[in-house]
Amino acid sequence: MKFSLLVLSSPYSRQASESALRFAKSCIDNGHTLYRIFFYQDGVQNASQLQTPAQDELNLHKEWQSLAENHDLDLVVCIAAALKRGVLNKEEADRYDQAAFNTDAPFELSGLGQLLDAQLQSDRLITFA
Amino acid sequence: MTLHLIQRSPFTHQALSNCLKTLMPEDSILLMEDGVYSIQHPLLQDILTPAAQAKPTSIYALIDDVNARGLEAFNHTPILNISMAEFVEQCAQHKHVISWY
Amino acid sequence: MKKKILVLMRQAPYGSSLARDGLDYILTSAAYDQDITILFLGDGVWQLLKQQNGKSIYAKTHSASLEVLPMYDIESLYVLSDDLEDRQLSLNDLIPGVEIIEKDEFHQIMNTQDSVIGF
Amino acid sequence: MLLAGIDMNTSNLQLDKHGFLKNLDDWSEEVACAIAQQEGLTLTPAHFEILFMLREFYKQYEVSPANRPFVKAVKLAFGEEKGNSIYLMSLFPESPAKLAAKIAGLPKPANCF
Repeated sequence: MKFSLLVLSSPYSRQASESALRFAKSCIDNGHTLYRIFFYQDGVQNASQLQTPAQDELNLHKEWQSLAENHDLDLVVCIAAALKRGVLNKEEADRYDQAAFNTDAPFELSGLGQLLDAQLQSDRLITFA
Repeated sequence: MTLHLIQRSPFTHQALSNCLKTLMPEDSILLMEDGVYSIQHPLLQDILTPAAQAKPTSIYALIDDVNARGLEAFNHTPILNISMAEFVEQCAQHKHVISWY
Repeated sequence: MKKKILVLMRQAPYGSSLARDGLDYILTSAAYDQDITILFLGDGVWQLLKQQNGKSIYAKTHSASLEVLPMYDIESLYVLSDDLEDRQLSLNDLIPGVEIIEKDEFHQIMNTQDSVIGF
Repeated sequence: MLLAGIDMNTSNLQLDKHGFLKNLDDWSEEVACAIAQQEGLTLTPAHFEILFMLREFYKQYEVSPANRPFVKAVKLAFGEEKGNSIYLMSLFPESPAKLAAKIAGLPKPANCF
């Protein structure tokens, strides 16, 4: 079965990102397909590569990154939600004359149409808030 | 036929109470994150009484969230503890999945 | 691909961004020609209150933006009668175009949907 | 830098890299002409009729419309003859809602990235 996940909360503030990560791993282990993981609202903070948790805490950015690299996952961050919260990749930082950027592949900044597409293309869209 | 994911404590949020307002006969409820505290809330206990409905709603609790919070001893049938893998399968088996937060 | 999508709007406006972000999702989906039905549930009914003015709190006026929905061909806006009663509200307090339904009518609507998403 | 006769250095008029106004209060008919010229358009009264309507739309709803509601709003205001995408494409080619919003001094319509 084809799943997509919607992550709405900031990592380290709520449990949603960890739950989504565990759900994603379990999906893969059970032989399901993950069509897309879409980050919206404060969930966009998952894409920040500047997360620097203590050594004994989970680094969610790295977890998503390695999961994406090992399983060819589509990680899409809502561009409007990300820009206003200061989550930018190099291309957007250049476009808006910002001095720095903090996200990169495999996270991709794109529009809300990608959330709709995930909903249309997947059998189930599961929200983690 | 919907699987309702309760993701907030019913003692501070309306997630469970709003969910129950729209619950249909074939639906199931899954308690996760702080939603597992629903185990101790009268709203949930009320719908578990045999007289409450002709066909009782299936209620699941994500076991990792239950155990993490020290609720293991409080959980009792008919609330069924399930694993993350079983959670995924429940999502697959229900037509819709709605998160309440 | 055109689907029947039910959107649950469950949060009050202004205090959190969910109402606004939910509306953005609705407008995007409608722009891509989806068949959208909206249920304002629980505190979501506060989104529909007339005479909002967000200006003084640096916010867009949510009710004004909701009134754009008919321009996007979204005509199915529902609230549950219990939710209005709990909040001592009547249809007169709300922006035009909203319909009050009971739980069993909601179940009929729910049964016809291809997909459900909640904000 | 000059934008079609407007001295950007003295006017403080700033555009983002998509060509939208950074400060929406900077808009004037003169600014509209300058943005339009940059897009290769010369504005006529027919353009301004639509631009003023679009600004009213934004004032009322605080939303820049996508194409379909844009067409619908024009139809409600000026009738079938103008409320169709062929007419609006002739005034604002390619993506009418986006281009008209840009020239009318409104934010980008949602999801037109």
